[in-house]
Amino acid sequence: MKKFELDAKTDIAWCPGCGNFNIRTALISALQELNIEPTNVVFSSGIGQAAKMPQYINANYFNGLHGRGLPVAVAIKASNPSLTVIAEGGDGDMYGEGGNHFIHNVRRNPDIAHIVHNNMVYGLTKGQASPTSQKDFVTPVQINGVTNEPFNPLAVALLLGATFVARAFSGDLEQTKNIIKQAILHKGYSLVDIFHPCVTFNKLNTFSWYKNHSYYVDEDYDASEIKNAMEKVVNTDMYALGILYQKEGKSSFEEQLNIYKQDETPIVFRKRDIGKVNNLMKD
Amino acid sequence: MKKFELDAKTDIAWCPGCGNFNIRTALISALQELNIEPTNVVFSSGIGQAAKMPQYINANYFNGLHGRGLPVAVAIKASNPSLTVIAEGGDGDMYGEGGNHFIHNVRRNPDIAHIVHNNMVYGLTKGQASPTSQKDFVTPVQINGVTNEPFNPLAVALLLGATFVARAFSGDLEQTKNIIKQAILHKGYSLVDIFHPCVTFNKLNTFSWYKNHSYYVDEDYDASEIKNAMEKVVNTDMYALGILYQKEGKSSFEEQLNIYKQDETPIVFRKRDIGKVNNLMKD
Amino acid sequence: MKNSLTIVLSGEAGQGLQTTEEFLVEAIAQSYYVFSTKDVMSRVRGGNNTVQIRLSDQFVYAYQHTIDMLFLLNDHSFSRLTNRITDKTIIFGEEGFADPLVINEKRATFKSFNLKELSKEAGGALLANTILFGFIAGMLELDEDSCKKQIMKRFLKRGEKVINDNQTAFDMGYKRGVKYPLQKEFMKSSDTSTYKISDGTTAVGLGAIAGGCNFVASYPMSPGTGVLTYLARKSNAFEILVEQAEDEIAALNMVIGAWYAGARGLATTSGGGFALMEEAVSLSGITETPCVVHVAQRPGPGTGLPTRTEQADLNLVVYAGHGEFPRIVFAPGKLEDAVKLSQKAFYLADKYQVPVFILTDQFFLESLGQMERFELDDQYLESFITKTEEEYKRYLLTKEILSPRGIPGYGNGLVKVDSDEHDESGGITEDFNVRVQMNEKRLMKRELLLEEYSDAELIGPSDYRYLIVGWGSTYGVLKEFVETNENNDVAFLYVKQVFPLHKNLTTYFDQAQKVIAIENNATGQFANLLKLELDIKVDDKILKYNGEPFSIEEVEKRLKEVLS
Amino acid sequence: MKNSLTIVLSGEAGQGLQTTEEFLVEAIAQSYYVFSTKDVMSRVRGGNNTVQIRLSDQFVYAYQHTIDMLFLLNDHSFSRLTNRITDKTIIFGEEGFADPLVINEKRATFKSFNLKELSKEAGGALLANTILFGFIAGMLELDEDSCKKQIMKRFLKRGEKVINDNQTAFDMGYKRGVKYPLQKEFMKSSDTSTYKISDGTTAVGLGAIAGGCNFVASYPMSPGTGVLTYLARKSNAFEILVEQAEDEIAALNMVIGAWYAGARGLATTSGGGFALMEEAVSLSGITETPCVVHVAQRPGPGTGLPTRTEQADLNLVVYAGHGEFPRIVFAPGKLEDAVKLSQKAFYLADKYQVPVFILTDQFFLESLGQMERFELDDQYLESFITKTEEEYKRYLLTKEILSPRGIPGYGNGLVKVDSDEHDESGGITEDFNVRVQMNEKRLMKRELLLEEYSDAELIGPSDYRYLIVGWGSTYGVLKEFVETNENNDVAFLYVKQVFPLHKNLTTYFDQAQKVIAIENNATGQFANLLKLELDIKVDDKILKYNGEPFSIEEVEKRLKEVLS
Ligand SMILES: Cc1ncc(C[n+]2csc(CCOP(=O)(O)OP(=O)(O)O)c2C)c(N)n1
Ligand SMILES: Cc1ncc(C[n+]2csc(CCOP(=O)(O)OP(=O)(O)O)c2C)c(N)n1
Ligand code: SF4
Ligand code: SF4
Ligand SMILES: [Mg+2]
Ligand SMILES: [Mg+2]
Repeated sequence: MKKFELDAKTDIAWCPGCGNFNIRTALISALQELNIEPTNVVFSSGIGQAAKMPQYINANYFNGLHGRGLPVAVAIKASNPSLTVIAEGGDGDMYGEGGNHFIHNVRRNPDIAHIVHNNMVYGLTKGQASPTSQKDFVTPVQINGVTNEPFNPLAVALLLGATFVARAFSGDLEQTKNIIKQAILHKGYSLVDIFHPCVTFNKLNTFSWYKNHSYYVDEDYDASEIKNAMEKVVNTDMYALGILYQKEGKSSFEEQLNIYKQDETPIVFRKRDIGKVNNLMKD
Repeated sequence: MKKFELDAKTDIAWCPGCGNFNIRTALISALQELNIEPTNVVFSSGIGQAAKMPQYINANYFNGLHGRGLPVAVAIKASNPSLTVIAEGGDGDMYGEGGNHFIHNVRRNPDIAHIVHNNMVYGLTKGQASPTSQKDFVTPVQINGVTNEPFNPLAVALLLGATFVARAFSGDLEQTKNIIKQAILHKGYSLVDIFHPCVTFNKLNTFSWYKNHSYYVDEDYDASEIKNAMEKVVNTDMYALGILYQKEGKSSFEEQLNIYKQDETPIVFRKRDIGKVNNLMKD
Repeated sequence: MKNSLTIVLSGEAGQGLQTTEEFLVEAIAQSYYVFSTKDVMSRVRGGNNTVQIRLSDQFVYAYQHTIDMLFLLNDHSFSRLTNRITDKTIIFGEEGFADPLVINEKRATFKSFNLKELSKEAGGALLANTILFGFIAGMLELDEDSCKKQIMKRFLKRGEKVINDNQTAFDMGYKRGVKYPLQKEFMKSSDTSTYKISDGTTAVGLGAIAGGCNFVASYPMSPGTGVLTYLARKSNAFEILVEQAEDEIAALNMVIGAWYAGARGLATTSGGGFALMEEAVSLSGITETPCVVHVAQRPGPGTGLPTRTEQADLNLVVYAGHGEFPRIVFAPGKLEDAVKLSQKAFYLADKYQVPVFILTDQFFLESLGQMERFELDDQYLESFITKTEEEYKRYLLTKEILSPRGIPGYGNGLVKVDSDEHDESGGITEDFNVRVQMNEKRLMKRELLLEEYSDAELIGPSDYRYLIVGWGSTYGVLKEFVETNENNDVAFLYVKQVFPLHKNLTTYFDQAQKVIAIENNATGQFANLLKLELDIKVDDKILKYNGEPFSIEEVEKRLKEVLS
Repeated sequence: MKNSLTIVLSGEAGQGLQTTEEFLVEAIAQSYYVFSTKDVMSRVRGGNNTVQIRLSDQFVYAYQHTIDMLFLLNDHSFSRLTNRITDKTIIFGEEGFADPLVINEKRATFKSFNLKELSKEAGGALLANTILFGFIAGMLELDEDSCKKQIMKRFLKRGEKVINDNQTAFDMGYKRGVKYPLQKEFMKSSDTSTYKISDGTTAVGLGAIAGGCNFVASYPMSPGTGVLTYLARKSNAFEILVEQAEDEIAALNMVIGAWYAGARGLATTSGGGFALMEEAVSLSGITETPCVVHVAQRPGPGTGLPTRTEQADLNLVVYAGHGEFPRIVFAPGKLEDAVKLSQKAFYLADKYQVPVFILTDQFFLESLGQMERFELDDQYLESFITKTEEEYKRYLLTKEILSPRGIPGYGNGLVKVDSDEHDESGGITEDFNVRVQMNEKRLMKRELLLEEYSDAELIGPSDYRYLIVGWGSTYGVLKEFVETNENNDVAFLYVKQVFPLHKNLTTYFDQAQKVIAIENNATGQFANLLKLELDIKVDDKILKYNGEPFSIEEVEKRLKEVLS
């Protein structure tokens, strides 16, 4: 059995046909192909259908609160940079409730992979609009259709200094796996927004809708050019898939922390010297 | 006395020399020049030095919680669209604690003016970094200097569909007044980010720093072209001042609400018909 | 326990159990009293969900643990239900759906019932629910015509073919069901058809509309979302502004902004979402801007059991927000009260300029029951907003404690509202005396609120020796208990306003030899409030905190233990 | 009340009052006991701020209302202080700074003292604080040399000229002050110089470092920010990760993430910020991930009085978070305890896997006092993290209640933590029995926590008839009261762990004829906890909620009323 795979008999709480299954397969394959151990991988997730992912993967996880996957992930990584940390959740989770953490953690640039399952709907709570829902999408709450401008996570991430910005589509296992792999390998904050159909609650953005509204960037697409990326991400008629921006060399949050400047030992393995503390008392 | 002006003896709690004084003057002038009454103007603010502004203007106000000026403003406007609603606060208030409301209200496009005093620091709490603080800015909390990428509010607003995006500088009363006036007049969400020096806590971004790092866009600058605006807002070496983007015609949040489609009466002046409610009981 | 029959449908999410439930409850309600509740997993498809429909010749509003008739819709439902099977249980399902060993051991009856095959015969899997409806309707000899009318009504928009197919499927079921030799100890009843069928969600929503609610801002969270969805559905007809907020913090701040502007706003959420609203509750407190929040409880802490029930957020609501300020907490336990108290909530919030909470739970919200229809009063639509004069002061200190509340743009005054401590005109102050005056002014409202206390109801004999006290959703089961209890010495005090508590309540307790608090939580939060506010000592606590509501049998058993 | 002298400096924000305070306190502490507290407006410049420095020949840790010597630094400070002026008060200031009518009426003494002119003479306005320091030092006949050393130390980085100018300015003040015929009824004391001078903020921060705190995530909010700043200042030396979070929600979620990974994290905030953290507190509860939160109280509701003091967030902390789970709340009232309890907080959080709160207030945090230096113990640095085995289960059910806590990347096991109800290995469950087991497991920790209860201290005679009970920052003033009270029948019970309460505490109350609770809030929140947890009835409550701390005179006066 693959080391990141669980027992076959694990009951997976997603609907048959849901794009989450493919994301899971891609994610497990990506992890398998990287030379890492489950004990060194930590998932931090919020609440939602997407956020259940860690339940179905053989690795460490902290399945916390709706919207709060990122702050937890960042703290884990900073406390112990030797871990591979992945923050995972849905579009509502990460861009809605967790929107403030999203924008500010892009700025912080922690070395984590941020995987967002974007089905343009709130799945677990039964079909309300999410920040990425398209205009006029009718739901039990938005009975007259969505009027808000859809949130553009890739563009926001790019603008705020993210050095890895990618979009995947759950329908394509191989590419999704590759993108995730690259995201994990990339140093610094990396965003992977994954389109996937919610077969139960989103009858507008179906598998074929995604298929018809997206395309992969060419092989000769230069992802190191922010101008190219910007052009791609602002286009919401046809959504570009693939790694749209990647730039090496930017220091990560952890690297810039004073505690790790001289000493790479994770703070969780350091000991406080009570003698030194007692000097404070003597001050 | 100007109708938006208060008694001369009002004790203003800002530091002598603070940019907030000029913003106040510009704001009052802008309000005076518009043909509106104080009774029809409502300020909604959070907490901070900037957020004290409504205390010093003769108009209605709701001085709420740190970070929450926007949700309150949007609700006031939607409940009674006949009011002129201004959300006002500092960079910490509006982009830090209130960051989630910022990104999602741009998408919502309420017809309010959003005025943010951007001194690149937390003033009231004595000098910690704000989201717009520059890298390496040393504070009592960021003792080794800021490492986060500065937040770019104008770019984010633009990308998320704002139709009025402007930057002002408190050092220029006349232009600041004009920009605020246009923002209030503009239909839909309008962002005015105002640079101003915090003479007490920000020794890096002083009056002359702002002066030297900004310029006004030319007279022939075409603010209706999003490409132009995008080019301007992403440049953070020299900050462009003025109305950087303005586009008419986009429906506002309130206009898109079903309740106002047939009937413009603010909901606060409508009456519930108990007979109709009783039909529900009969259902 | 009343004469009743409990039919359980057990399948998985996505199999349409809820449709069958709605059909059946409506049809049964024509000639029986009926109560129905769901047991749902936190998933969209699969898993194990059940619906239990209980019918009786008397009013029932409680859940029965033992199953009289069980319909298994798949092969992995049975194991979660075995402790509810008795020798009287009849189990319907495909061969293999139920473990024969268990059936044997329990001496239950198994009847092969191949719904899959029947639906194939009828034309497709989609018809299974309707066949099942027909079968059970037949067994109960419900009126065929009105069942078919229901089908027509439901599928009207889907066209004639769908209607016909479903009606035929219904017939198929019915003619099989009617042959079934059902034994029950009670007769049809004739007076039930005038009742309104409703779940708690609808009752809260309806009450809100009757209270003038015209602004809703919320972030979805089970089980609080139902009220949001209900109000959204009614929003065009009743001119309600319904907005999904970006998070719960925005939701309550928007609601407070709306009240400030003159609207009557509501936020609906559940415990975890409410935890995020607490700073805004405090904002409502100091600014004296009214607000109404519906808090739908589910088991915590954290995410807990998102689709289950509990009553463990009473403390959360009573102590929500930093600093000190008064509030009202309602906890309706029956549908009428959900309507009336939700309505009154808006009125009281407006009149006293305080936050008002409607505290419910998953069990209450998602169970279907009946209520006598009644005429809603428009007294609660009275507005307390004043037109302002030029020198208007929002926080005018008056003998009557309350300051007249103006709204911006209505009159010649300015409405200045501040979350900092403020003077009469709403400006920030650091004057110690003004602080004290304003703090006392706010706190004194508590006494005014108590003048409008929504009285508790005593159910059972007036010469009781034992007093059971409960609040919110335990109403139905405790009422049934005292109404059917053999010893005529137990009464039930149903408290619907749980905070603040009126001192007159103590008289109920004075008479009791023994007081038993029953709560759906692990620490007896309401018993604590009784002690704190009224010096009442509870002798026994019966608590439950596994995520399920109390069943009538459990109440009987556990009360017997403490009453003997 | 002890023999003491209170010197008040009154000016505005930005005039450097704090520098003078620090100079003076350090200098005075060489030969007197000293306590100093601030009264600050919520603004950066202007307004009315005061510093009150109280010196005595005995230990003092309370604020004195009446002013012995008042230094007015501007013309608009006096009006806020008139009720603190007596016929013994000597007022120093420029002509016109104090209202002669008031001085007359109070029969106070006014001494012309033109600091502006003096500083002009000395070379500039910046030297005013040092002249004032010199003047007061002279009056008190403090050791000139050590004062000058202080000046040197402080201005070391600013160069020789600054040092010289300031030393000269000091001399200028000193030689005038020393001529001043000061009358005081007590002598210098010799044993004070071994004490450590500290404010509450430093004590909390130092304790946190001693407790192994190596991760801090917080969002600035007065008066909680001080601890953040303190730890930031020490962060390089002690290898502490200090991060300013984007909001309070992020802060506590980060802290919880850090604990999960194996760090010892702290969040510091005040009431309003803490209100936003409540969902995360509940997360800590269900996941059994430890956390430590410092909650610095200030008057609410809402923004309230941001720079003043109050004890009105006890309920908030005790009932924080949805659902039910145990926690500990410490409320240190003296500096030693702020150190020790902050240290212990990390230890207990780690050991019992619960949230632990350190509840302080503005008055406690920002007042300067003395404490005897003591050796910090490293027992509280003991880590309870286990290295995981392959089949590690995070929520293993054990006889000892606690499950060994592993961290990711340390051992061969996986650490699965869930905010949903979970089974032993951390997977989501909807099994009712497992739910009950896990809920009870969490709740049972309460008893374990009580085994480590941090005992209350009884101050005063052991054969008391009257018992005053207080918590947190009222310690100093109540201690002084019982120590100086003439009738030897009053004792003070200082409770430093306010939740959960140990039943042994009741013995203190058994003996008392009358129990008086004193709290800096309007509703007697701790008195309520005593009733709820220990069935203790408080006979009288003395409450204060204007934003100020209790003064010794006020305590004397109000206690006299209830004790007679
Ligand atoms: C504080 C809080 N608010 C709301 C919820 C309810 N909730 C759970 S999941 C969810 C949204 C799920 O949408 P998304 O994140 O897009 O995930 P999906 O189910 O679509 O994968 C919501 C609103 C919650 N658990 N906590
Ligand atoms: C929930 C909450 N968190 C924190 C604070 C404390 N606080 C008050 S103002 C402020 C920041 C002020 O900075 P900014 O918004 O930039 O305004 P400025 O003072 O610089 O004008 C903070 C953190 C608060 N009042 N409420
Ligand atoms: S509800 Fe939608 S997103 Fe969730 S599991 Fe089902 S199909 Fe997938
Ligand atoms: S602290 Fe800074 S922003 Fe605030 S009033 Fe003073 S100068 Fe202005
Ligand atoms: Mg989604
Ligand atoms: Mg600022």
